[in-house]
Amino acid sequence: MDVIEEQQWEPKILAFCCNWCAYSGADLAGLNRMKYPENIRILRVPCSARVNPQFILRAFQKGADGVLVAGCHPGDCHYATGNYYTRRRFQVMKRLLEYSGIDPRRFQAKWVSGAEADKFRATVTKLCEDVKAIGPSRKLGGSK
Amino acid sequence: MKTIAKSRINEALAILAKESKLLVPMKVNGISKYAPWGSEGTIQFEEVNTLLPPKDTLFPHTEKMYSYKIANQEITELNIHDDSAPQILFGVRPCDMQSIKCMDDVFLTKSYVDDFYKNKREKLITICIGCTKTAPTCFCDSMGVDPSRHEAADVQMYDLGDSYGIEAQTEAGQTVVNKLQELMEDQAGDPTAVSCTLKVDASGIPAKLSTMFEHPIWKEISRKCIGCGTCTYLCPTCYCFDMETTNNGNEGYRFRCWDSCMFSEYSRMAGGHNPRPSKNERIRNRFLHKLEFFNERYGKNLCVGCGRCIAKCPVNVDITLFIDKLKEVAADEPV
Amino acid sequence: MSQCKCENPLVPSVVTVLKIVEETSDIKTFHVSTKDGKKPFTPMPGQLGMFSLLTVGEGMFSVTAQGENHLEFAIKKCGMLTDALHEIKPGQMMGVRGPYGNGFPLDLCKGKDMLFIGGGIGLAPVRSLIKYCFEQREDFGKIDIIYGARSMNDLCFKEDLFENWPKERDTNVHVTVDSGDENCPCHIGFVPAFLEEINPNPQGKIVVLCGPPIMIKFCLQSLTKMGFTDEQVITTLEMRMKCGIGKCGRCSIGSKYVCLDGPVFTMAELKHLPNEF
Amino acid sequence: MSDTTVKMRDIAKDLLDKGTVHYIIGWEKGRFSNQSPPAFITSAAHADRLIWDEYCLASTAKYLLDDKFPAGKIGIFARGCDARAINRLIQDGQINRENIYIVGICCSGMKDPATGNTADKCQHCTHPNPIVYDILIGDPVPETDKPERFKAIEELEKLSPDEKHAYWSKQFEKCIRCYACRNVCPACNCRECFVDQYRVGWQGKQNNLAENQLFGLTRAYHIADRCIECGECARACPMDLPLMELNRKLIKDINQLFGPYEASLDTETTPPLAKYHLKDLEEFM
Repeated sequence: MDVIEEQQWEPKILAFCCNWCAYSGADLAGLNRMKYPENIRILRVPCSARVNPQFILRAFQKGADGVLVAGCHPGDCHYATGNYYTRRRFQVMKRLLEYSGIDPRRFQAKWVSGAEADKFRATVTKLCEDVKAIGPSRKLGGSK
Repeated sequence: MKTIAKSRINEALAILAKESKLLVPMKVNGISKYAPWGSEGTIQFEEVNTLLPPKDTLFPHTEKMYSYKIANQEITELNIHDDSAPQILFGVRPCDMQSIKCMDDVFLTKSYVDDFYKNKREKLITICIGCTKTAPTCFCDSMGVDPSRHEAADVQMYDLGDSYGIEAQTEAGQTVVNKLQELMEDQAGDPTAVSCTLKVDASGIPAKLSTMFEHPIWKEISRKCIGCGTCTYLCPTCYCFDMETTNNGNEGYRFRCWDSCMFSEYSRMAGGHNPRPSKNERIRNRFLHKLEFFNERYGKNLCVGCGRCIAKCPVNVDITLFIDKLKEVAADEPV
Repeated sequence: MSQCKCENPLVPSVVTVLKIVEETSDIKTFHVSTKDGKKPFTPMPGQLGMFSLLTVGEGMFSVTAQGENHLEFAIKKCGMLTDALHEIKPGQMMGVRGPYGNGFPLDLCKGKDMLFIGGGIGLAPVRSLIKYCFEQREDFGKIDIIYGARSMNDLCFKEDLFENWPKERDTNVHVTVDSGDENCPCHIGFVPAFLEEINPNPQGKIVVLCGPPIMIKFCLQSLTKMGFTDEQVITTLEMRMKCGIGKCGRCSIGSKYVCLDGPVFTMAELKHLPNEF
Repeated sequence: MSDTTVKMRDIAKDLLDKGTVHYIIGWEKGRFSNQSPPAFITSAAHADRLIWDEYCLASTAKYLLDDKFPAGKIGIFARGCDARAINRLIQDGQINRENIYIVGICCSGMKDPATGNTADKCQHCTHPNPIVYDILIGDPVPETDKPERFKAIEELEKLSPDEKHAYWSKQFEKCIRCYACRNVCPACNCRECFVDQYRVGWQGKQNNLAENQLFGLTRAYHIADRCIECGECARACPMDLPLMELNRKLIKDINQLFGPYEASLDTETTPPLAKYHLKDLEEFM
């Protein structure tokens, strides 16, 4: 990656947003004209528990530089217990990713409720800055 | 006979490595395989054989065939991939040379030539070193391979203790020997004959197997198999491959990669029908292919007796035990 | 058997889909030709082509017919690739390589009466030989065509079945459907039963049989009952083929490779092979 | 060891003669002295093929999956790790307990055929005595908790991200995707593995670092809370990948996060990732 390409490089960040809270939080952020970096690609999922941890590995492999899983606060889940499983699942996956050498700042899981538009914006902006600081993801055979 | 002192072998390797990529048996990262000379690892000329066969120099585990670019309905670009380069395979053992000969039959004959293999094969020079000792799992002389030499190698070398006897067997080999002229002396010395400790009587097997398709021996032999691909991926003569496509937006490439008849979805068809549904049929197919089908089609056994599958099978499925049991059993009477 | 002329047998040549004919709800016929309007290759009857939608994969299909400068492939929707093929529109560029396989033994069939038995999509490979017989009509004797499908709208190549072929000299076409209401124009019943009803005499006749395995099994029983010998019955095998050039081991039965030594075998040859297909 | 062999043979003859079992799975000698692969004894006459020595390394439990609806009971000789593997298969709903007759053997550890000293999987074994059996051979061997089995993991955790990446890349580059690790693992018992679902596209068939690592990490995660630490995956791997260092990392994390837990000591406790607790540690606020 020569220097010129370094400046033009824009991180690609994939965000799994649960339809009931995180996605409506992002929607609200848009309604309130909140500015957050456009490197984020939002993928709407019915519940944060729908996100199979293998999706995270596949995302990094296919060239994502950062991944965010955003779901409802524990107790608010539209399907009652979804995010409790998500919590356990991604606490373990986070450590496995770190153990295999992926910088912990690249993968974030956050609870964002439908009203917390600003929290969504802050989370995404911080994730984007962190990933920009670290540089493109080579790990897990990240493409280009 | 012309010889090179073992102490000067590194100089010889340096000369050979000048024009072409030189592959030598090395232990890299804990695995003994053929690796480019100079990559970090320890060179192993004294070991009997490598764990990974030289198969992937000519038939790589994964090989790009052609890449393409698409613009909605148009195919804007389709170019064939060819990364073949002059290579020298140094230190091949006679059993692996025989496996290269089997692969040549498959990929270069019978009305179609596989260009990917041909391009690599034409640029390969093989330097075979005869064995002076054998591993407990070697049984190459029972399968018709002479452990001390192989006539298909470009250059044949013999281990004479503190030096290597060297003789060219093809003109490609002669060019290599000419390059090493100044390192060579004239010395008398004859290669020590060696024979395998593991003996198997492989005579008459194809005829007997041709009548044993429904024999109960298959169930008994295959029962402990766990259906993994270790034996087929370590076998120097297994050449089955699969072809798949990878896309990335509007471009991608088609590649071919090793496949194993021991995998469950190897012969599963679109409708779900699978002519070899359980491991019983798969083990039968593998042993029949090694010892009978290949013989019928190409006139030589597909098992070269290198013993890698015996050494590394997690549950010790053993083709030599199968051959022994085959001798005791009459063609149709149950085991 | 004409040799595949593209220099690397595993790399397809680029063709464009000219026309797509909707035979039935799940069978379509694709007319393809190269960019400069010629046939990518000239197959013999019964030979196969490896048809590839580059981003999805490749599949081996028999060339059901060929015109002056186009080839026809009939493809039934039953898998990942065939689903994708049924989505494409004319003008789509594809990859095609071939011809592969041994094709029908024309010298064995010359001068004989021909009995064609097809089931569902099984008519596609047989149709290439039927059309060849009509082009060289004098080389062949009487021609009987028995074709069956599940229902009226599952019959493919209707235009040939009901208009073109019955008009040919000394030819009769028998069409049956497994189930249909009373005003259905053709016979109702399974192909094996229909075959026994017609009861063709085996004298000097070659049978070309292709269809779902269950139909082949029962037709064989009725044919042997009627006195047909194994040498007289020819069939094309449907195996999982990957490379098409007899190397990759996918379509192997015993020491034979279906894509190279087949897919056309006489029943006598099939009896020698281990029954693993 | 030899009186265990005698007991094994007598029990096998007795079970087969009386017809309590249809056949019995044990071990027999291979061609070489350091090989004792699994054996399937179908009649009392063959019972003398059975052997118990320090090379009975392969697990017998997963063969129960080849015969899910057996004609009669299946006999099986089970060491500590096989007994836990049987519990694992029962808890995953693959086999039911009534179909099998378990002859437990207290195991004092096996030898590595290549080096002759104690096999890795047995060095770290915490349950050498079978926890489920119909009859037991031999008297129980002392069991210790062996916390040092996580030492290698703690060493790796101290490395920097790039060193960790370098270490695991070096390991996964060796993988030849023979799937021996998946095929020996009792916790890997899906009807159709994601690896074979090539139409769905979970993972490419190429053999490069990216696909190998995706397979390795995914498989480790799939069995994270059901792994019984039998070590068969690391033993069966022809390329000697340190697979247990992945599985034990996940077990260590699960113990720390959700409380001490060992897989399949019984068939009732739900694995930790299949349940939740309202008061779980909160990290994603």
